[in-house]
Amino acid sequence: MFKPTLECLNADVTTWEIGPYYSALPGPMKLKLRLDGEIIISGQVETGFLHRGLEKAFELNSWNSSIIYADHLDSEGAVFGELAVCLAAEEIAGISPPPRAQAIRLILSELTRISCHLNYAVKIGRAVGSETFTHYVLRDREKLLDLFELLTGARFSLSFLRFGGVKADVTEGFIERVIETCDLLRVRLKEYNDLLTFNQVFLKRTSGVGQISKEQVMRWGITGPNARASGVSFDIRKTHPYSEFEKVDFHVPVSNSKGTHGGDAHDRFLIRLLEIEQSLEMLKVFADKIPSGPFLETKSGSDFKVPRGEGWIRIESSRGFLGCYLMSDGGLSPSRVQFRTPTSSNLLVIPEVVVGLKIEDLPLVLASLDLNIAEADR
Amino acid sequence: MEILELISKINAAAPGAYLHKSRFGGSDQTSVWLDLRKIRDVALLLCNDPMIRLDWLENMSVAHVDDALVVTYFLRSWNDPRLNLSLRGSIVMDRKKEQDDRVELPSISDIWLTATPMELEASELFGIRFLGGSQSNSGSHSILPEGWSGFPLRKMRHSRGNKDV
Amino acid sequence: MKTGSFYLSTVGKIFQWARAQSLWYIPVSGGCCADEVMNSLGNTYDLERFGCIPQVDPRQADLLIVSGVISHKAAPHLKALYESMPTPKYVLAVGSCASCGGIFSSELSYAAVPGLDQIIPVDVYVPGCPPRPESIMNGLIALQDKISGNPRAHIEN
Amino acid sequence: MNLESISTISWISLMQDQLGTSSWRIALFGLSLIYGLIILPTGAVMSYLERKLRADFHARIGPSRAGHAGIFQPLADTLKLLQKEKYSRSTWTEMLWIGFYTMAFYSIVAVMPLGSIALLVNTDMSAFLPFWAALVLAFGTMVFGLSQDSVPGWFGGVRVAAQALAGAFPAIVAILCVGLQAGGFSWSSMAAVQGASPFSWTVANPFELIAFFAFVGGGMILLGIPPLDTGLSMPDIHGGVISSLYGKRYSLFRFSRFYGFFLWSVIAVTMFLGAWILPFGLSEILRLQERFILLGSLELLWILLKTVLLMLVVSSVAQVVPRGRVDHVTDFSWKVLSPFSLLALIGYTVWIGLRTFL
Repeated sequence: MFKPTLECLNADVTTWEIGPYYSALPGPMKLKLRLDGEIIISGQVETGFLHRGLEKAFELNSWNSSIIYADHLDSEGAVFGELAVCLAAEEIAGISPPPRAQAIRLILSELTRISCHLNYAVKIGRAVGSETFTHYVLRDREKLLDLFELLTGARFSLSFLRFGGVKADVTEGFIERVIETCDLLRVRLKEYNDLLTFNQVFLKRTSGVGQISKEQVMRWGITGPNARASGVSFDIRKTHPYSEFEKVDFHVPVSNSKGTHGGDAHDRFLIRLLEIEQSLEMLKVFADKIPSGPFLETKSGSDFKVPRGEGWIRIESSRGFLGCYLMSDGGLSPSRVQFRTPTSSNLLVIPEVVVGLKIEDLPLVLASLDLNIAEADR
Repeated sequence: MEILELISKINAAAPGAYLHKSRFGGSDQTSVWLDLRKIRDVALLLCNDPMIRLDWLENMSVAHVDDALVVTYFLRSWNDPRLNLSLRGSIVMDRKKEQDDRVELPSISDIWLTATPMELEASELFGIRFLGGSQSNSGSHSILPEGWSGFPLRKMRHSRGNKDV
Repeated sequence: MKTGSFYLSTVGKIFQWARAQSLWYIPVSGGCCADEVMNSLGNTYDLERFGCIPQVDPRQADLLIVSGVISHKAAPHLKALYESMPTPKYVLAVGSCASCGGIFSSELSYAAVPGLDQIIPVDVYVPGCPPRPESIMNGLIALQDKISGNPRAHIEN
Repeated sequence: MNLESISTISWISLMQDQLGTSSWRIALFGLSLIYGLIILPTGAVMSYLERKLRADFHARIGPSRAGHAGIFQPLADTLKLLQKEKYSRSTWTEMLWIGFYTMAFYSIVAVMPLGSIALLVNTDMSAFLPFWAALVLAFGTMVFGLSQDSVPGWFGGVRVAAQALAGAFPAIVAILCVGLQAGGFSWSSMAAVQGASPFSWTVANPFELIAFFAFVGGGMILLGIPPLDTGLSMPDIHGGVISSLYGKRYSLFRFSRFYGFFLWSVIAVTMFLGAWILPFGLSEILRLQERFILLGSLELLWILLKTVLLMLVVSSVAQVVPRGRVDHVTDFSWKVLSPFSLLALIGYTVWIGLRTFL
């Protein structure tokens, strides 16, 4: 196995523009490639095909609806958007959610992380053409979606968090189901490893492909599992704990593979499986110890207002550092909401990471970066 | 590094750039208000000074408040992830001018590379022309549909639905 | 005359049946409904029971499943994608955003197209935000009924 | 078991004696019969079985609405593809490619081993003819891909050709191994050295076992059977050359993919897995009783059964192994399959030498 080098085939240089709807791409975006034979010598990204005017929509709606719009920031991990907006509004208004609400938020956030990482595994399985794996993961993801449904009544757009707490208390039997699912997933993780992670063909396809160095991580501000796969240990849950993450004992898996293979597609895949495992540990310990008490500070009506002020909140979404800048002028709707999404920095590295790749590896590398175009375009 | 020491360094590197400092919102983060015309000098200092090395621009947000655009740069250091600072400044817009008139701001996307998409967005949605920026001056749209005029995130008559805000 | 009516009655029905039972689709993703389209493909819901196989190239697809928001910028590309599919072709609009704009309707969003039917003809709309896989399957069965001329397709709710 | 006892009785001469018509008419009739009654239905059944098998691997149901348990799903797919309207003018390269395909199909069926009775042509180089056809097809696909004015077409075509070259070598060496054993390359002589019991099949010999794996692996690479179908890989190049095919041409392409796979498996069964020889000595009994039609049909069913089983086993590989990259696939062929096939050839030569002289 060797690092893909920029071989010079001296073939005619071709330009190939793919997108916005192309199966190699993780979502609607355009990629302008220059090819030398089968090898990519440069690539440029154009996004904006999914720009929905989300940030403007916040400003046109009431405070309560902003939770619904926050769902649509990142549809797979709806909770992260909600959590960011809620934390920012709570910081401005000085509301502190009761401990029970914090615990429910934490559980929901970790469940969402697992669900997003499973979705990532599905994308990887698709990119390497391993359909069986894809279906097994989809089956297990249904278990998590069932949990969301049990707790919130919805599978994707949860709109469950409220300013100062959560919408409802945990449903009867929810905690037991969470622990049950955790046990199941632990078994499944081993199955995934048998089926794909350490499969020789998969190793050959992924190791040494699409490497991101530590310097690139720092230069482009890549965060989350992608950064940790390159050996940069940065996790908002540790540096800026929110929602009582400081009270939970967990460690953040960081890839320690050195040498020629550091930060490749396989590392990025593996680190997500490790994170799933870590989240399972966390849930298993934490789910039993939900403090009793109220789950919502005060019920906020349609005339809910946040006092004048601004807040900047960082949370660790499944893809990395999700920031939310919220400004309120004391009116009925937010004055300005702006998100700093992990995908928009991940997109920046594409022109560098695709250089020297064979076009067969392009879907795999793009999938391994875990891009969510909806989140980047907003 | 103490904040006062930092300010004195800023004053030495870019005289007149520093305006005042304040708390950011309700948090314990310091924000330094700057004259945005000199942001490049400050940025070069903060990014490259070995004692400071705020080398990661984690976010750049623009907000339209009253008749000014408030630009906030959230900075952070990779070496010490707990070290962070926000730089702020405002650009006053001329009310008498046309609403699709662009305002100008020096680009810092060559100093903090992460600023590239943020500047692109700000230039299209807020109508800020970034001087010296790589891609935002062409005038063609990459987020908004072709033939769009006006800047949707400014608080003016903006949208196709003609809704006043 | 006789052959014509024979064609219309029997052979035509067989052809209609074949079209309805083999809807190879190309999913156009965007937003949350894309996840549910993917889940409906998974083994819990299994769209292949209805003869649906996901395709990647529009030339081999019969059905365009559009899920999620379409921005003004993407609209011409979507139209081009639709036009590169050979007839007979069908369109399924999944989710409120694709059906009518949903929470990104024209008053609330400056960038989203309020409804897929502004760009291309739509055969079946699936409501929901996002719709559950069951309702996506329901929409698919409705489309099959529509193609095979099942009277159930014309019942007004 | 001596060669004379099961020498083939060509059904053409049999029919000619009974009907008294010219032989080419019977041959044409026979070809259409083989196509319409054997290959097409097998294709449909195989496609159905493969989809069901895949669904079973995925823990789902698979096609279940078209007919009972979805048995008519392949029919529905084909009928739907035939209804697709044309929207672009066909180019001469496309026509040339279709010509290539059709020619290759109809010429190979003549040498297809479907039983001792149904053997149309039984030359001493039968085993090599499918090779030529496969290589010519790959070459045609490459030219067709290169003539398409698109990146997927180019790379799809080139990958198909690269794989065909890489896969042909181990497969041809594997054929040589069998030829060594049989003393010839006609289907009948290959069948003649085998018996009904698995222990008397060619594959029972350890060197021939290696040759068998080299043959199947080489064939998968040559023909691009998943998971080694890099030339037709979907995510990156939208299926290569097929990205410009639709409707009738796409159905032709799908059929040709099945046909190549089927032919390869029939050959593998004939060479390695006991050919068409019926179990329990039925072949002998029926031949002595001169019930040739019953013998022919039983042999046909038996070889089809073995072929379909082999195809299902081979296609299940794709369910557990991810798709390889084209350089990995050709590497595998040149660096693993080729040495092993050569090892089998040399080993078997030594084996024969020892058996002869000691």
